[in-house]
Amino acid sequence: MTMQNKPVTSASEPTAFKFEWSMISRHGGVVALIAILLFNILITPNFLHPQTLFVNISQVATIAIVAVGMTLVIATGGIDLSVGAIMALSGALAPLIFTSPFAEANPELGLALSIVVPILVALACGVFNGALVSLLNVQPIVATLIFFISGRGIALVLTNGNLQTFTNPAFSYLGTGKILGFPFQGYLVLIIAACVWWVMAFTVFGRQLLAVGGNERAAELSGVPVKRVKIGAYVICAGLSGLAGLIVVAINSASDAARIGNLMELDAIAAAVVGGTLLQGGRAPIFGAILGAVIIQLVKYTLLANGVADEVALIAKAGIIVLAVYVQQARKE
Amino acid sequence: MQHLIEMSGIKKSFAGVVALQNASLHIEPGEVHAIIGQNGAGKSTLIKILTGVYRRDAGEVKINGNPSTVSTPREAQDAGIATIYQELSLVPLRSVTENVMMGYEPRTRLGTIDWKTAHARTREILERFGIHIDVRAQLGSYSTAIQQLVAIARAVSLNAQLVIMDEATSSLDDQEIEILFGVVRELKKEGVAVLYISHFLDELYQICDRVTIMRDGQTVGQRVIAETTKLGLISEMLGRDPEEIEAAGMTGLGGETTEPGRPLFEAKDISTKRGLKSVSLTLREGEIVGLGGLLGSGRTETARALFGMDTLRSGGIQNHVVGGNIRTPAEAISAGIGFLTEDRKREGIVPHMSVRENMTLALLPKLKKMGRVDRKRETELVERFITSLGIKTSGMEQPIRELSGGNQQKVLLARWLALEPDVLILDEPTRGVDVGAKFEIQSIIREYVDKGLGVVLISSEFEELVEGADRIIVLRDGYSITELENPGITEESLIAAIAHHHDEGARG
Amino acid sequence: DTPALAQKDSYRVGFAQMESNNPWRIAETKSFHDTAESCGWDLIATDAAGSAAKQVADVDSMIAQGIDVLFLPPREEKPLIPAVMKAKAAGIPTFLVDRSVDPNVAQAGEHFVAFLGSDFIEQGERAAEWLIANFPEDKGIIVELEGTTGSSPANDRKKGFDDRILQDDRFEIVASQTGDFARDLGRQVMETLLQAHPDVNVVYAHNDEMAIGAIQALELAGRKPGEDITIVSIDGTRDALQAIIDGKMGVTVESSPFFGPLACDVMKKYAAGEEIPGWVKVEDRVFTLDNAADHIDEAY
Amino acid sequence: MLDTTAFDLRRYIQGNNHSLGVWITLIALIVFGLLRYENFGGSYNISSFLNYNAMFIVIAVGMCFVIMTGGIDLSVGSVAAFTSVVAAYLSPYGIQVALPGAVAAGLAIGAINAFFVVVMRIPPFIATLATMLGAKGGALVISGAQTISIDWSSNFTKLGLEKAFGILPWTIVITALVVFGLWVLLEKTSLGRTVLAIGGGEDASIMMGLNVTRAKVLVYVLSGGCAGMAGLFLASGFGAGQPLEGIGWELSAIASVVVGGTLLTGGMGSITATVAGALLLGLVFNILNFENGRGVISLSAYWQMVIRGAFLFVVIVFQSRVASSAQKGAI
Ligand SMILES: Nc1ncnc2c1ncn2[C@@H]1O[C@H](COP(=O)(O)OP(=O)(O)OP(=O)(O)O)[C@@H](O)[C@H]1O
Ligand SMILES: Nc1ncnc2c1ncn2[C@@H]1O[C@H](COP(=O)(O)OP(=O)(O)OP(=O)(O)O)[C@@H](O)[C@H]1O
Ligand SMILES: [Mg+2]
Ligand SMILES: [Mg+2]
Repeated sequence: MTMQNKPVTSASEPTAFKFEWSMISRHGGVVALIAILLFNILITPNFLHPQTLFVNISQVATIAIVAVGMTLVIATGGIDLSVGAIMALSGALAPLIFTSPFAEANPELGLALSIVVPILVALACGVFNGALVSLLNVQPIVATLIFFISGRGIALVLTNGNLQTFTNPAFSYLGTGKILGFPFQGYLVLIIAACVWWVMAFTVFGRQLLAVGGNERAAELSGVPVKRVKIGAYVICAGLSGLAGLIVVAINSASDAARIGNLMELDAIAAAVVGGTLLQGGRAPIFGAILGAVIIQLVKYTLLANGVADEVALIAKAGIIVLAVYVQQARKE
Repeated sequence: MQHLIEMSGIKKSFAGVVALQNASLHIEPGEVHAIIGQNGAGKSTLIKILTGVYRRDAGEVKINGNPSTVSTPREAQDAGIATIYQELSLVPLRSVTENVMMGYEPRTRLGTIDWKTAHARTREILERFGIHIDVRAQLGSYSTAIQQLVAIARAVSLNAQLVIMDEATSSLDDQEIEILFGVVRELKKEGVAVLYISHFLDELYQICDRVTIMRDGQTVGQRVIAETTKLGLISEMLGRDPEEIEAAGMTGLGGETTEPGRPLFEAKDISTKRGLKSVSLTLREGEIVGLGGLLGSGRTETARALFGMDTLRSGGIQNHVVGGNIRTPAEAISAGIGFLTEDRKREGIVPHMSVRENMTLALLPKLKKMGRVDRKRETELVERFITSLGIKTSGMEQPIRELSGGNQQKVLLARWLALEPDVLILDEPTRGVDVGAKFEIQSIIREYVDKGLGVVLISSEFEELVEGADRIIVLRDGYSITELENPGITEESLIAAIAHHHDEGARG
Repeated sequence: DTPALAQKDSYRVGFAQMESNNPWRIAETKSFHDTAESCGWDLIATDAAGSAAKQVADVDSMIAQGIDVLFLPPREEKPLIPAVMKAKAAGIPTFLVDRSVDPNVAQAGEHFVAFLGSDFIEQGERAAEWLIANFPEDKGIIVELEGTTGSSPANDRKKGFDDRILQDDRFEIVASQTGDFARDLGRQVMETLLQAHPDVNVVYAHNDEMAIGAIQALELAGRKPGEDITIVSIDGTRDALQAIIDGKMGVTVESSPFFGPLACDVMKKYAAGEEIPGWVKVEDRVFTLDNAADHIDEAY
Repeated sequence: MLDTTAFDLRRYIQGNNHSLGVWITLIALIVFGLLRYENFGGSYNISSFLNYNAMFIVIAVGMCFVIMTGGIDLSVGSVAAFTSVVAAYLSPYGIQVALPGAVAAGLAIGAINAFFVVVMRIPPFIATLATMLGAKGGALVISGAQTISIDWSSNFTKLGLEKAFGILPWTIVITALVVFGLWVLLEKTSLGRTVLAIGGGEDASIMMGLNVTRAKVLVYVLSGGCAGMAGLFLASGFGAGQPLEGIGWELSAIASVVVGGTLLTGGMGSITATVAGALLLGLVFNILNFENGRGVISLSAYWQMVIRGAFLFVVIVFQSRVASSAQKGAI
């Protein structure tokens, strides 16, 4: 419909064509998901095997968790490029802590610390990002670019650039544990999504966050603590990234600060947007973000499992992102 | 005679909501034509269809007798239609010159922009409106009124056959309006037609030839203005009996001057970085204090300072309701102060959010129940205000951006009334509001004032100020220069007070 | 006719590392730093963060600072040629380390002194040869985990292995996908490919990190690496040797990062006027169950 | 009454101080380098520094145009990689073919971006993210995942490796011309003004009758063309078509633009300050290399990352302070 449309953004143009589209576009994400599933069932060998579900759940978890945080940041009208670096930082810290002599002496306390401390550090990074954005008025892309560059550097300095490998079954449960046959991370994602959704739908904080994204000045003049709300969004996003970093390390039984969370920011942003988040802010479809993450994961899986060469896969992925967002766009007005 | 513009049978709906169902409009060359109608009647939508911002669902548009091919604002301009849209369509970040000249910049021989000529020409155009400003400065650094004048100047400078002004006078005070009317008369003399949309019926009698009346998306009449009465226009516009309306009176702000109660706050010699020099002002329970003055005299600045948006440089505000000073809007709100901004679009509404969410935005801390929003109380409250303020909406979940300007204003007013504040600062509360709704809004304010609310009222409409305010503080150039007291203020005396001091200032 | 090098106690030496995002590179840089003092080097080490263009710029800034000798592990064969040419033009002898440049344009003894390193193609071939000799079953279904797409070790290790292994018709490569030389990606790719090709019984990884990731994926899926699946890899890291000792991995072909001492040695000889061969070949060992335990302590 | 003086200095500064910070920092850093390191101001260092950074300058000014409309172009790095491969394939025919060829390839990808953004109305961030992946994949496909040799015998390498009139590398001369041309486009043509207006308010620009579609198409195509030019420099100055290059270039370009005081939300921006921003960010690398050469401390690559981030932090904060000290009033 937009093909021959003139450059009018505020106008909505209900035409016959759009009407037919509305069914599909209202649920663009779901339609895309079903299409990919159908394709896989027909083409990909052994797709209906339970192990496939298992593999996909465990792989999607980190993207999904970060995407939820990213959705909140985007809802305030911001963006967070530092998620990958924060993952690396928290991922580097955990083994440093539980392989330290202190933790070896007190295994339980060590284990607890190795989860709590990295997440606290991640939260602190979020405070830094949020403070830059809200107190110093630095533009979010650039504010988070600072940690994007140096966060990973800090992680590498801490570990001297070394790969840290370890055997610690209790810690690895984060990444490899199973409940009722499904990966532990899968449950974690659902719990996090449900909590954040609840916060956004029912709490004052959620409402204020959306107001800040929708019209910051109006929010401020209505007494919304804009700065605090924004910092809150970055802190949550950073905390979730920290958790995702721990999960990656737990699955691999190794922490490679140079690699953890590489390019995660792009996946997370794409997931959020495919899930219906508007980059201008003011909207936070949490389950949409999960859906977006699942779609992105399935695209990856499909291309890999069918032996599509990496370079061609890149092109295919590009096409699918464009298509998925295009279908989403149609429903916007 | 050939019609300049001929629109008939226009239909338009937005995502199922009907905005226009059978609208028509006929404009003759060189006439000044008005459209009136309640908020949401479809006036702006009709002209946006004419200028190609929206596409019509059905109907016919002819320009000079030929079917119109206009499908973008640019094509409308090329077809000789210059428009000042209701929500100012300017680019605040760019300079005044750019905003006036954009798209029609003078060129040098090399084909590049000739900035010198551009600035000079802009200065010249603005001078016609009595504005002498630095044309290189960012437009956004000037007040809404100046921006509105710049928009008008731009439109007028385009050499059109038809200039459309959608509520162009909403931010202007009498003096500017006079200048504008002068320009309109000049245009008329040059054979340029003007389409004039306004909620100020008095204005229509001064300059318009004919008027088109719209109600609920339909054109319900077209009159020669000289042959109508104000009451007749209103009754046609509202679709109600003339007697009924007459009984209600024209402004709703006036009331008995009651004994003012205890003092709410006292501001002494306050000044801010933004240009406030020395303003003193007290407010007591149950009174309306008006701020009078010309554009840029510092009325909005005073409001900002009282609401904690600008930090005080000197002087102090003593708040008698709560102690302590106010540094942020949030603190002001919790101290019982509300502020209805004059810039609805930029500082008021959160466009994507629903009427409900917009209305309760400031109230959220009070609706909090263990971190959660108390949805039951919220819904009740919103329902109550929608009914009591007569807000025209398809439901409380409708996004506020889909409401007409006047209805948005009512939602914002409800945002503050719901807080049950002690002090309410109203900056142009009835701007862009139709006569019916204006009366309602004014009555509501009066009702709250009678119950003890203290109001600081800023209005460019002297009538509103004179009838409504118990006292008027007259401001000039950031100083409060005199105070008038009701009863006894007339529009003439107010104008005299402002002008007297102004003239004195200009000479001195 | 490469620039001569005077015999001095102390040299200003440039080492333009290409990236530091994997243990191998880190070990290599460390090896140069460790050698610096004993060899009398005043070492300027830069890091190009994976960009060939930046590596050229880094070399430029070293030339501007007036180095005596340049050690350069060129990130890519062709893009680093300008760096070699500029160094020569500035009268600085260059030694290429661990990778070489395009021999059609720049030759040892002409544009640079020598290439110190092993042969990536050969590493792939040796991995294939071990597999051919030691694979017990009749049919080898291979999944190949490639390095970073387009990088020269990935291209060469693939070429060497694929060409050699396909000469034996017991073997078939059913899938070959990039794991970007990283453990995490190696694991994810293996998880996925295992679903699509459950009958796979050989994994060839272009480096040990991906091999370890693959082992984790296999174990998570309930497979027994080392028993029903043979793992073949390249590098010789500590984790890989441990995996070999644990019986999870079959072989890893060494690709040593410890170039510092060799570099010092060759440079000294060159300064003394000795003839240096165009390719100072590093002999890579092959680690299997037979010798892994002996070498694990020296691994990085 | 409405008289606010003809020329108000305060307002003038408000409108123009956005790039003050970057110039101050740039000069400070140059002085620091000159005082601290010998050979820092030597002609070899200056010309090789500019030669390397020419790519980033060209990309950054293209990016600046996109950002001024409120958009963003994440694809520039991949596009440069792609066009470097194109240029390498065309190098046997000489610079007269390779230059237009590479730039045309960049323009074409820019046109794809424009199509996504303007016609399909996909948010720029996502549209160009997709092209970034696509162009990278395309570069790998057409190159067969190999670096592509250039023809050393044609005049192609003159561009990147030889000096114009024996003084400055050709790349720098061309870059200067491109920057000047774009500066004229922005400051002196109504198309340039439209670009700024769009960023300041797209709806308003449409209603003012500006040709918003044309301007938006222009900026994406232009940015693609600039990236194409950078790819050409990459191939000729660094000896090959390199499908793997360009990673992270978009972020440094964005950083250059922002450090130069341009608002990411659009509506305001400066070409010259963007160039200064690009030079500033490049200078950090150069200085870190020289610092390592002093041999007092050897900064590991990791410390360099930390320092670069910290430096960006300082510059951004400084810049935002300078800009806001006069700007505050408008918020
Ligand atoms: N973009 C839009 N999307 C949805 N509904 C709209 C849109 N624009 C206008 N409407 C609806 O169309 C109707 C007519 O609105 P319009 O703005 O034309 O009224 P108006 O007569 O100009 O009112 P006012 O005097 O308040 O400016 C209103 O009910 C409004 O809610
Ligand atoms: N948002 C703003 N940014 C910068 N300067 C402003 C802003 N708003 C107003 N000013 C300036 O402050 C001075 C006082 O303007 P103010 O808006 O208080 O006047 P006012 O009497 O309220 O007029 P109005 O009727 O336009 O509201 C004017 O010089 C004006 O240009
Ligand atoms: Mg209207
Ligand atoms: Mg005002």
